[in-house]
Amino acid sequence: MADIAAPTATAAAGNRRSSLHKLVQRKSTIAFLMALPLILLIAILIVYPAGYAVYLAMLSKSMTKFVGLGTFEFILKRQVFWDVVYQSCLFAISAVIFKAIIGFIVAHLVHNIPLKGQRKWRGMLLVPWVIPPAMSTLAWLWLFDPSYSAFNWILAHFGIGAIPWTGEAGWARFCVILVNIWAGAPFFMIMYLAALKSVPEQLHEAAAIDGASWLQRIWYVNLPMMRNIIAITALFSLIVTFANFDIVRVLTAGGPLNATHIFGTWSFKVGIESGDIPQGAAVSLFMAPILAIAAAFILRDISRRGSEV
Amino acid sequence: MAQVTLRKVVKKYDEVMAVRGVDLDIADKEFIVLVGPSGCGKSTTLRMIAGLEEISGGDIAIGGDVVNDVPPKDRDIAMVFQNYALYPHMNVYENMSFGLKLKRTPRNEIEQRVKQAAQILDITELLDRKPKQLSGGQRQRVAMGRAIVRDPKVFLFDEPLSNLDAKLRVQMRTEIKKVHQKVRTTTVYVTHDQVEAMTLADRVVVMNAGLIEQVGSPNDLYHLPATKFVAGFIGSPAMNFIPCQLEQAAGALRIRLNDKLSMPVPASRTKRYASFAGKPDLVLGLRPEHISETRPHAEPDQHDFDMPIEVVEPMGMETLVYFTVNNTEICGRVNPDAGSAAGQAMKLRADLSKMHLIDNSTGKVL
Amino acid sequence: MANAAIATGAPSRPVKYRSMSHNRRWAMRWSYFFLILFVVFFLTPPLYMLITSLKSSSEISAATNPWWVYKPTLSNYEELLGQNQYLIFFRNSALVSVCVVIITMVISVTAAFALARMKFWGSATLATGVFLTYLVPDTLLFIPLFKMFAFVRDTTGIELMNHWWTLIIIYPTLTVPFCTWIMIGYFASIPKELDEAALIDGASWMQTLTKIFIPVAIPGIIAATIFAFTVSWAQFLYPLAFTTSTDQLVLPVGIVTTLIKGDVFNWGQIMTGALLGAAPPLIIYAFLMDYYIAGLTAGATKG
Amino acid sequence: MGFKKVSRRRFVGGTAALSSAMVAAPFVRGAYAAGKISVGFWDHWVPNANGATEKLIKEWGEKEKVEVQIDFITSQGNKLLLTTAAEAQAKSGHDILAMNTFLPARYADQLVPLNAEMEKLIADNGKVNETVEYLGKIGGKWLVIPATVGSQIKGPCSRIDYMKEYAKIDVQKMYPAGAEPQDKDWTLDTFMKAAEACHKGGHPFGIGLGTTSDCVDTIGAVFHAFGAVMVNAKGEIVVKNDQVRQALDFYKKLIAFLPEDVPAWDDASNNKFLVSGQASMIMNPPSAWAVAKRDAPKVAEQLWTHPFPAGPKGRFAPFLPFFWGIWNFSKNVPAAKSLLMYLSQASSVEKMVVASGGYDLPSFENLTKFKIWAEAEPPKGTLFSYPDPYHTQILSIAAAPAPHKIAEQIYNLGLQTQMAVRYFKGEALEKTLDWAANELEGYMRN
Repeated sequence: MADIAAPTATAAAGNRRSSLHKLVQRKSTIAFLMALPLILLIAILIVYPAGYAVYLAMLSKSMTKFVGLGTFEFILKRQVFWDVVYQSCLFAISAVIFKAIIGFIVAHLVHNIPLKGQRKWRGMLLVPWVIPPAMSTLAWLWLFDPSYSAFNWILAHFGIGAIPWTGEAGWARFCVILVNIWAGAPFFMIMYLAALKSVPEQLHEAAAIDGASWLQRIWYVNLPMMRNIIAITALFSLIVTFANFDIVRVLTAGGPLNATHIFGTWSFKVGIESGDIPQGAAVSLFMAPILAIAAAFILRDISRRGSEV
Repeated sequence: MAQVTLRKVVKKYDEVMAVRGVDLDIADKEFIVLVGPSGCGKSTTLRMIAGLEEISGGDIAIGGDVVNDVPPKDRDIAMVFQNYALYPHMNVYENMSFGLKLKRTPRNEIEQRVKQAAQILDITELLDRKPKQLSGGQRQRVAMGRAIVRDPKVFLFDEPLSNLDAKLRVQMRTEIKKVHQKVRTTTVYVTHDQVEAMTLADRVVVMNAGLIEQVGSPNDLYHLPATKFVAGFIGSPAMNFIPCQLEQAAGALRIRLNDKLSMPVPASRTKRYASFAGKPDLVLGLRPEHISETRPHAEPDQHDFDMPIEVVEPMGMETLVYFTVNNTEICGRVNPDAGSAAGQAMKLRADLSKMHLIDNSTGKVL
Repeated sequence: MANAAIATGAPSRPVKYRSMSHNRRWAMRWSYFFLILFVVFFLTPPLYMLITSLKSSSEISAATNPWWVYKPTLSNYEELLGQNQYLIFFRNSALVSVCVVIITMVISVTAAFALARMKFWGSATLATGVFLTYLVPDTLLFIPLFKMFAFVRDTTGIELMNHWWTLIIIYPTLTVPFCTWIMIGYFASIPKELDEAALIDGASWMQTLTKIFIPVAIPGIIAATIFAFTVSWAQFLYPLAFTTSTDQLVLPVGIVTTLIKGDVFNWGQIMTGALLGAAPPLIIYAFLMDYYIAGLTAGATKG
Repeated sequence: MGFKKVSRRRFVGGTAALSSAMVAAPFVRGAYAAGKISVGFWDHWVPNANGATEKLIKEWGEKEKVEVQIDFITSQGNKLLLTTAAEAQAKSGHDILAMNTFLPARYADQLVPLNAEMEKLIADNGKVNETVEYLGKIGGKWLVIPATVGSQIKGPCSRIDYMKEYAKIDVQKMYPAGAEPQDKDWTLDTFMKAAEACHKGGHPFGIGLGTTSDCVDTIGAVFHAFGAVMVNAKGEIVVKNDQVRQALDFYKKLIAFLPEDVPAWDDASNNKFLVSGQASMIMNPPSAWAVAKRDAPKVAEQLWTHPFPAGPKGRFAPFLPFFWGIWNFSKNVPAAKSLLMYLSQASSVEKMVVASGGYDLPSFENLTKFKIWAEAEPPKGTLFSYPDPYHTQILSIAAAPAPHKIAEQIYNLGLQTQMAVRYFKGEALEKTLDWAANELEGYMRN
């Protein structure tokens, strides 16, 4: 056999390097081609316009001359901008935390009841996520309406005075966060439920035998097992919440006294409503670094976890 | 002609050498088993033959043609995976016919070949089922069926039995052997289980740390291991390795285990071992079956000695006894009726005619 | 427990232990109790939408009990469904969402397969980076997109402004990254041997994807589909910015811009429109929910 | 928009079936000469008001053999604003677009000058007020033509009964239908007393203090009434002056008599407050009255729209004009100009005013006495004073006479309402002024 193989082998040896290389290359070429639509989509419709936005942010207000970082400098000196930063963080962080907690609790509750009934409950609990937020927020707006508030009507029956839901800074922030939690918690619920279902039952049984209470089982078994999905969902939601536009826009339009303006609405306000497109772009741009820091933390944590397992 | 030839085959992952130069000739119709501990490179070697891994160096030829650059589908091979890798959304028939369909084999031919393979494997009545509805053994058969249907030059098995329970494993082992006898296709079989290797193989290839330790028939490997690794890997319970010295005393060679215990080297070996007298770092290798209870009359090269027994493991047809010499735990196989008991001394007999002397520094059997 | 009783010699059960089934039953009751609380929280606004949609505008203005309909009327529904334009919004939304889902799935499934299984230079970076595209908010992108549309028009003569189908081009930026990520997770959960088996069986990469991976990954694909559909159905800012004519609007924007006029809110009709706008995704969910969970279970949890 | 590039056949076939109005000239060979244009008009909240405009355009289209594509674009959710921004950036879209308040100034570089047209219209229809000139004539050139549709005076809309009961003011007598106003005593002082009385009576005035236009327009008029200027015509920040302090003091006092949540009000809040029967007065064009007429007739019967109270510097009323402008990227400027002239004829204007139920206000002096305002009911004559037939008010816009780019931001960001709320919430007056000065410096950016 060796005698037969050897000549062929030497014959092939000449062009082996290149053809071996070709084979490897062919696979990665195909792979690259398959990923190309994704790459093009990101490059043309996200990266390029984002780069263009950076350029826009460096123009003067009338967009006639290049001012470099002037606009950014200007923004950093504005009190309103820092209010917006504070409010965006407050809004996003508290909303995400509550969404995560509610999602976690509800996912456990649903997981806890017999499989037969889960479908129905899941369906009902998912409704807020399915209704386009621009519309569901209108329902909230109507519920909070100063003249017709259905909540105040109930409160009045308990002898509690009308609450200025969107009229007072504290309440307005509360309302905006509440609506965001309402709209976003079901998504967490469904992601966590999926994660819960992939936690092996034996782990629970083992923990139960080890004497863990239900709370301890959740804490020591479910939480670590769901860690990655919790982190990824939180990151995704943090980004989306931070960049939120619809809810604030419809509910309070940033008021009262700019107390509920966040990045998205504020950049719209200065960029479109007040005709300062470079400033609007610059305000929006500030979102990226803040979120990138959060993303870096969360993603690093995930990859570290991943290598442990 | 479906011989498989490996010449100086090397596989490198970044900095790690998984296979460090393997030379192997596999004859047509031969059943070769690659065996070794996990991480020894046996699976990598198999996957390089299959074309699933690129070859970092050397050549692989199937049927005389170098296939280094040939994609798996053109190598005319079939592979059975450890987890069977059945397509979960296809039924058994579709699973078996998928490869033929891709090759645009005529329909009636596909049907005929699937039926035939199903008959060989006795899975005709399972053809409409989905993999989910099959037991482990049945899945195993389907995976083999999928390989047989393609009528390849070479069968590749990657630990096909390790997901089965002990009983099924034995049963399927025989099944595989039977199938091989029927279809007579060159087979490369990878396992970490030396029993499987011994029972199935025409020749066994023992691999360790990316290199071939020894190639040979099961009997050769058992009786004439070339290295300490092979000696220790083949056979169960494993061979005892006892540190020892070789003494030249009064013209006779003796193996000295400790101050109290020494035994003469069999006459047939004296010449072979003579030059190693006084060499440091020697190890005596003796299989448990060559340490037995003492019997009325001794053959030459059999030596009796007394030992306090520490652990006794009755196995039914035999009993394993464990004791310690030179801080090394040693296992012997005695007759269940020999009256062994833990904590008591026992008279045992070592059959040195079956001994191996190993140079621990090189790992070679001398 | 029985053992404990015997050991202490006491005939009565220690009080602090309750039977397993008893505990279980109470756990269940509490679960249902809290579930009901959450359902009330989650369903109040949609319910209020329904209530309002059944009221006439004079009943709404009368400021009576907001939680009760005294004179239920379907006039809002009749008026809305009788209008041609609502049906046009609906058609546009449906067309946009379906096309976006298809485009999204084609792009993200092939890309996810390449990223999860085939590797090429930079593929690992791309797999992580794809998620980070969400860091770029849409409030930042729409003005540059205006400029790009102008450029496209000037060079090719194709007008992208004020056409509903432009949204089909833009929405994938919102859906593809997350869907790709779900699909990478799902593909990663498929045993590697499966594509090796296909490779040996003679399948090309494309065949492996279409004949093996896609059928096997159906739950993951459905999960991604649902996500993409929901997102594109709900989009607000892009259609607000890119479409103007009534015949080009999609549902959420159509409802907000045609039913709310200046300072005159037509609450009955707005709520009706919102409710009808929410219906299609709700119906889709009802059918595909189980797949969704299954898809996320196998895919997303692999993170 | 696509229709410019799309072939005629496809254009007709593709859009004719759809609701967006598409008016095609009859197929006359050679009729292409006049071409086509597209217009984006403000989407009127009054049912069928769009219809009148549509009909007028159709008449014109038939006469001139021009195909017209009409889009009615709502100002809700800033849709119109966003469309304008989009078209300005993309340099494509409608030929004519409706723009309100400061937009003509913002897009001055991209609009076709219309001096000759405006001169002719002023000659025909009478003078336009200063606010229209301030907003529409940029750098000495008319860039837009005041649109009838959507232009409005946001004067008080009072409850006859509550004003009588609590404030002892008979608004019908003060501003009688069909006769000269008797409004000597209708000053900001009277107004404040009335606000207090009505607040005590449990039916406060509903004046928003958000950042939307209703809120800003009202405070703008009050500022003008005190002569309070924050940035002068030269663009200098002069916010720290006594007139501003007076105006803020006035507002601080007033807010105490308003509902608690007014800082969050938008343009719809005051309407709802009125229609639900809670308000004694709001500052709004007759849209709230029209909704009341439909949904709460009992409330409508008690409503009376009338001029603003006078302040030390005169009787100022907020005027919110809409304009029609022609983009300079329009491919058919002559046709666009012709259409605008047609729509601005007195006969066309009256049709539009009638269709809007009297809501729309022409900007030209001679066009303020159509029958519709005298006849509107209930109660009869409720809208008589709405167009200010006796010209007792100075029509103004908040933030004037500051340079447009600054005024626009004062207006859009609601600087004045923000100041008022800050001051009301207990901030020291000078601190509020410091804050405002700082904000204003930010607006100077260019």
